[in-house]
Amino acid sequence: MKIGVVTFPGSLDDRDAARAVRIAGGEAVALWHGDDDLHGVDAVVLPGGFSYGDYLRCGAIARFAPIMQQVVDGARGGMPVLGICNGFQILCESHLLPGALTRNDHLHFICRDQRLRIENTTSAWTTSFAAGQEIVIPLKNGEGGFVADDATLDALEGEGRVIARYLEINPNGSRRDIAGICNERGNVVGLMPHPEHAVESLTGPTTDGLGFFTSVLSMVGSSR
Amino acid sequence: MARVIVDVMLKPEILDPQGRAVQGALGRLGLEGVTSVRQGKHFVIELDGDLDSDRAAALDRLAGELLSNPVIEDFTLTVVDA
Amino acid sequence: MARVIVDVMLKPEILDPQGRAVQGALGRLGLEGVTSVRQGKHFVIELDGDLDSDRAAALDRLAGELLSNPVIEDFTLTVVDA
Amino acid sequence: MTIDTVDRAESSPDVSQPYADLGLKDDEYARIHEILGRRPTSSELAMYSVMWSEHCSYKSSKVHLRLFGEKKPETDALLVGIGENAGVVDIGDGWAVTFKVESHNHPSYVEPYQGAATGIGGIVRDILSMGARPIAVMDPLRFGPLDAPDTARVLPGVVAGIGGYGNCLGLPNIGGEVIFDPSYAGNPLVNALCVGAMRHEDIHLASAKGVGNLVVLYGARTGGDGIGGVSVLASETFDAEGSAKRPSVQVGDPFMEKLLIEATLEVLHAGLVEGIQDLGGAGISCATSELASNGEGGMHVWLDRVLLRDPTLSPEEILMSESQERMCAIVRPDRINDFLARCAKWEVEAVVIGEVTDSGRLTIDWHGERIVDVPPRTVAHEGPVYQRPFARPSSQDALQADGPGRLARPSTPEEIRAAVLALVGSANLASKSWVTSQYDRYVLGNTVLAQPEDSGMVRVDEVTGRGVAVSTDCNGRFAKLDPYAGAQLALAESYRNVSVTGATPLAVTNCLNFGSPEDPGVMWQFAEAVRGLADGCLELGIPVTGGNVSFYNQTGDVAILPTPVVGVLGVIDDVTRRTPMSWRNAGDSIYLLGDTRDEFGGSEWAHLQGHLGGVPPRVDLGQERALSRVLVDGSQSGVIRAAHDVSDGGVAQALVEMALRSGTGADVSIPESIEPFVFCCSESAARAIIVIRPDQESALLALCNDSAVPVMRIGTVTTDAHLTFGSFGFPLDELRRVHESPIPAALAG
Ligand SMILES: Nc1ncnc2c1ncn2[C@@H]1O[C@H](COP(=O)(O)OP(=O)(O)O)[C@@H](O)[C@H]1O
Ligand SMILES: [Mg+2]
Repeated sequence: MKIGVVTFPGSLDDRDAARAVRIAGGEAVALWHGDDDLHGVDAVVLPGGFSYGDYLRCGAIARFAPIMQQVVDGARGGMPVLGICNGFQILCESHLLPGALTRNDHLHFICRDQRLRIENTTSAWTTSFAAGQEIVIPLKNGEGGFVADDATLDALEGEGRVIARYLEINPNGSRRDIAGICNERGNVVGLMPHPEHAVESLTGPTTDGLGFFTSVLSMVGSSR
Repeated sequence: MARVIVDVMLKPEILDPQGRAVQGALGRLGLEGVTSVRQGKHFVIELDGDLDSDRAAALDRLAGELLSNPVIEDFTLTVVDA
Repeated sequence: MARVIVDVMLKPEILDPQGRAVQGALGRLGLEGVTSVRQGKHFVIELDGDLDSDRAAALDRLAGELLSNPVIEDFTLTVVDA
Repeated sequence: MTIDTVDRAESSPDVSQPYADLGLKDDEYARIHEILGRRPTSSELAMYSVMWSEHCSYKSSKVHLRLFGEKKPETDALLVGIGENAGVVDIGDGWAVTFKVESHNHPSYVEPYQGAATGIGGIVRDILSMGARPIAVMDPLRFGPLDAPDTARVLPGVVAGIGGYGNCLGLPNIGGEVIFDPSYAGNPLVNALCVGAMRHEDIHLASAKGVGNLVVLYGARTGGDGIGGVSVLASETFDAEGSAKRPSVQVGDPFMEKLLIEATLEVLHAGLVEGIQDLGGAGISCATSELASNGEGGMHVWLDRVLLRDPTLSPEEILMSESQERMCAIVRPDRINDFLARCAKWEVEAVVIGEVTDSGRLTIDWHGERIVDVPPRTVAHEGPVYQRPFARPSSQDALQADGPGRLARPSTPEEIRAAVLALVGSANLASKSWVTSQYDRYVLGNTVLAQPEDSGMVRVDEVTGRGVAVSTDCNGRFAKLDPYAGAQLALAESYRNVSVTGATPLAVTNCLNFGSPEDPGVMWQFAEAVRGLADGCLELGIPVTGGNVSFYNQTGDVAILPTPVVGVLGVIDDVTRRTPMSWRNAGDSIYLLGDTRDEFGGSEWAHLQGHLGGVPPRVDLGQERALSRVLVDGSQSGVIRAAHDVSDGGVAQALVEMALRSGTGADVSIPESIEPFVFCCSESAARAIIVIRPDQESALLALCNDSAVPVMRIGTVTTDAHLTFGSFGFPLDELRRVHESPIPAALAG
């Protein structure tokens, strides 16, 4: 069970995502943005960070990296893809997910332990959770406000594609408190908070983040 | 040499917290009657040689794909010197 | 109603990492001959009533104090509708 | 543009040169003549002026800083000492760490965001240049009063800049300070600390060894940034001239720095680098002269090969430019292609600009003409040294005589309650989460402790759990009342903050922020602080490994509080054994370690009364050492479950912080032997609050007894949301509101 973690210039949480994959029991494979080969991985994580400095718009330049064509093709073919924070932004910019992520409404970067409710337990990355389960994982972003037009939001809700929602506070002005969404098929998930920083009780607020990685491992495993 | 200016703005229906913050600050600093502020990006692009129709078309495409995100933003492109 | 546009750009001698990143991306995406890209801010400000000379002066002052940082940035102010 | 060449300098000895505008004194200019045997070329003048500035040459501080070497304690831990970009300490198992704190005060006042951002960038490159991977940053900050208009301009910009740059580099921010005092209103202090880790064999030094080896400049292109910044910005006050020159503000490019880090670590680990140096103040002038001076002694540079952002730059400007995100490496010719290829992989531009020679001279050509020909040591290491006059100010006696004894003291429970609440909600003691929530503390996945814990702690080795803890501290009011004791109190507090987390203190860095060295009173403060720190480090057995001096921090004639910021680094074998700052289990017992005396000089309480006078708390470093032993042994043996340093605001403040951190309260009883207000708010040093399971009491008493540390049981952890002190108490809700609101309220909008 190999999970690829893509490093773009400016990726920061790539080693953390690889660690999370290992702790969850998978094999992490480092993928380079300039490659046009997924090296046989079963799933891909697009990690957090500031790809290309995010100087233009978060994820806007990374979308055009050679590896992204492979990721897009794989995703269209059903391969599980998880975009965390900057990875979520890249998935939206690549049109694998609807909507966009905008500047936090309070205009500051924010780093906090965030309570979420898991709203969908059928996507490739959320089957380990119980419906309605509440978890706490770190959130850290400057441009995490999820926006989409009302029709898109209604469709996301109606199809059960909101996978997690912010509880207690909405840390960035996201529409309808949305913290993460998935595509129609449920294999592509974008998540603003960082599950890879909640996999060891030593360094994270909880180990609640592990569930995202064990979900995909069980799915990839059972499909074999 | 050609010079092109691209302005990118959030679509009107998208909340613009930066613009709102500026609007508040203008008011506090004594400018009255500001009814709206929107903040966007302003790109000044210089190219060598003339802007032939191929490059103009490429620029237009990239303004919509790279410089702006059509889900939330609109752009205007102005050729200052062809 | 008056509408004023303020464009704020880093002074030419100041490093513009954003512009550089865009320049690199334009090149990789097939637009040739881009010699420079500078990225700045574009404000669209709407005011009620007419833009009398007092308010125009206040706007000009605030463009230099609030909207831009004169240590590193220049601005241009254009009145679209007075 | 005519170029001032060495030939021209020889043939036109009488040309008048603007050395004074460049900050050189008459005798300094005369010395350059003497060294060269002719007038300098304009490029040479540029190099000397910038390298002989206060900022680069330490000309006013050198005679004092020597004490750190002379009084260095015996230690095997120091692998690289003072004098390199940063000192390196052995932390065991083949691991080494390097850490250093630097100031970016003046640039951050002019342009808060970029000034602070480039401050982070600069210190990270210093750490990188030792061969280490940067693993964490910290930011000791000082501003004018929270309600001063300029604080609302400077503080948010500084914080956004530190976050913007550090977050984009992927370095967790694990601590720092945010302190408010009127003396910083016109001159905020922005200090930045970075820690890096490496294997012993990866240590690299800044020296150009091996004749024929190549000098590579890589990273960002060179632009007109900060030209004259070193000499004008750092050695005079910022409103002096300056603006007529090129912009002295530099803009940082954190993305480029991130690429520079990855590319640098890759070429270092591939064994492609003989010597390496970052480019900071004084840019190419500094890097080439220091590398040459530390190595073979000779170097030749083709300056026209430097990649430029602005093609109009003159050679003098290229030599002085402080463009950020650049590094210089010495590479063997047979490895250069590999080196360049790895830079290209990371999209980092690199160019060979010179080679190592055995000429004993640094020679620089510009399009085939010789524009510099100097002995590099005279530029880099043999600059002027001043024994500036210093004298204890005549006002010092009156200051010390005016003790806090004359202030009206709270005595009833209601009065003491109000005093504690005022402290909890004061700018200096309030929650700093408005600041720290703008920093990423999670990235890299190794952060074990971060704010609001007493020190930041990161895991270095994921397999063994070996890690380091770092704290920075300074109470400038203590240093004002007595700079010798104040520096020692800063050291003691930082040492204690590391110890409470269960780490063993190992090494010290410092950033000495003072007013003008030309003021004998300030120079006295400086000399006393250095002496206090050197003596203190000797007594605690931990060496100073490096640091930074920032002078000319003043508004008009008024200097800032003397602010010797001290950073202590400690090591912990297994980070899973760390001691957290607060309790978790109801029924646990709370103890106070150390003696509490009636000490309010320079205290936070006196500060809130608008008073600064008297003498600071007594320093007893033997007692600090004993306390540290109890804290570290108690952590390792599992006796201590939580520990928190007692300092600003005293015992009550410390308990409030513990209760808010845990979310549950405690019942504390004020011992009969102590005046209640003194128990609650005195700032006696060498104290900590610890928490143990009740059945561990005899083990704790034995530990304290062995080290002769006074110990007193003061309370019990409860399950309810109240913190009580016998006759008065607080609901935690109220404490939280009072503690958390001041900074957001002041900076809203
Ligand atoms: N206050 C100080 N205490 C100890 N060492 C210091 C102090 N100030 C400067 N140094 C040391 O002097 C040397 C030169 O400092 P500096 O010029 O700031 O280095 P760099 O140019 O690499 O930043 C360094 O080794 C630094 O650690
Ligand atoms: Mg250095």
